[in-house]
Amino acid sequence: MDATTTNRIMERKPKNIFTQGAIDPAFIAESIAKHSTKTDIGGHSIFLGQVRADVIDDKKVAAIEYTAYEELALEKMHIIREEIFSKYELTCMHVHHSLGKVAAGEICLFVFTSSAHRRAAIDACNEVVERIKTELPVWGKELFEDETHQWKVNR
Amino acid sequence: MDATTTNRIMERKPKNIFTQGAIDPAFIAESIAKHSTKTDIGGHSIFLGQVRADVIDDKKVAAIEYTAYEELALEKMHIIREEIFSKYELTCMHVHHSLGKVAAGEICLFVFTSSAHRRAAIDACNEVVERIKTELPVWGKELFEDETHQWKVNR
Amino acid sequence: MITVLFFGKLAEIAGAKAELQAVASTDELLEQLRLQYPALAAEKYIVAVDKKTITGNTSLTDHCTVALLPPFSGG
Amino acid sequence: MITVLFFGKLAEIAGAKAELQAVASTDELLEQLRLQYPALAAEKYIVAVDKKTITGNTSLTDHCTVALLPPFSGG
Repeated sequence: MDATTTNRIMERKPKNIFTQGAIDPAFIAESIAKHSTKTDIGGHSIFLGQVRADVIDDKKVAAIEYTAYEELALEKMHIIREEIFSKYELTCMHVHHSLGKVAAGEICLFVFTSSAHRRAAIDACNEVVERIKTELPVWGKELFEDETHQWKVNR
Repeated sequence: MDATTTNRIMERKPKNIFTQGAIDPAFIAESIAKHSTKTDIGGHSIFLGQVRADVIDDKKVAAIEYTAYEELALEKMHIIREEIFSKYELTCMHVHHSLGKVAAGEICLFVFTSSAHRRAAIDACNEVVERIKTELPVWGKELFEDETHQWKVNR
Repeated sequence: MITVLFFGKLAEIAGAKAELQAVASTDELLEQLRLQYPALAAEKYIVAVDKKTITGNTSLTDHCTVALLPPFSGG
Repeated sequence: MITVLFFGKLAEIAGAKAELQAVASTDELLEQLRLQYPALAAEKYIVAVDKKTITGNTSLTDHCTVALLPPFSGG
């Protein structure tokens, strides 16, 4: 990234991606419906992360509690966004990540990309998900049903 | 595919994938919400096809009208489904395709795959979308605003 | 009697459905159709007999359904 | 004064936030923290100074914010 691009990024305020608690499927529907006015879009790609009730040593995960270094995460997400837009011909991109407690079966991550032709949306969505998992300072604490916990490790 | 597999497929009745008119975002939300009881799911991948208002020779596409050789399409989709399930570790897979008129900006295709770990859902979703476009006997007629039309060509 | 189904652009040329008597093979059937609907000659399509796509000439029996399928454009 | 932020499992060991006086570098800061919280020695983390991750020893000035970040596990 050259200095001009960096300056442009730093001038704009990073968009918030964090939401308290689980992401509601109704919110996802609203997001999709809003795109019906953008008639240059031909394909949407969506990834949803859902909290798994993993069983570890006979104890079942009841929820994950997310925390983040928010300012750093938003700055980092802003850079990822700019890089994705310069790499893929996207119409738009939306990212939402939960903070706080999300119960097993609920949605904790919502990545949504749109483009004229499907390939760009699909490839961009995949790349954003991978980068979110490896580059954003966010931590998941797996809360077991017996109120003990362990820290989540991303594969 | 061996004879036993083929027999098993042919015995079961193919699931309907066709729906009259556009796919409602509220229906997509319901589909997502239904999966909250399946707590072995860690990731969902969704592809949505949206009708583009392409401009061809100064005429704008107002809608696409879909027709299909339904019985053959459902049999073919059933085989695709079985092959995808034997190739990827999926928890579930849902496909919905519009028939009849779908206006520009509306959703005409909804592919939804879920798995414990994201890779399977994402890869399966991509493959299903590609196979739907090349293997299902479905035709789109692009209706222009001036009531002329042309037959859609998939790239 | 053989039922013939036309899809997509082909249905604009020949209608959605036709019924033909006494045709012994797909080659014979396609020849008859091209005579009746000359515009078919310019079109690309594959042929399915009883929902199985065929690649060469195929013999037809009574009650067969033959479908003419132009390039797919779903999704 | 230097502000130190701890995240994830590290916050369980050292609390979310600490304030230290008169530390000239990150090496010095980390040494002080390990003395105060011996459990930190067993943990993996990277260090960010004023929201920039660092790889080697970095000098600190007054009002710096240093963050200790264990492996990320979002999504």
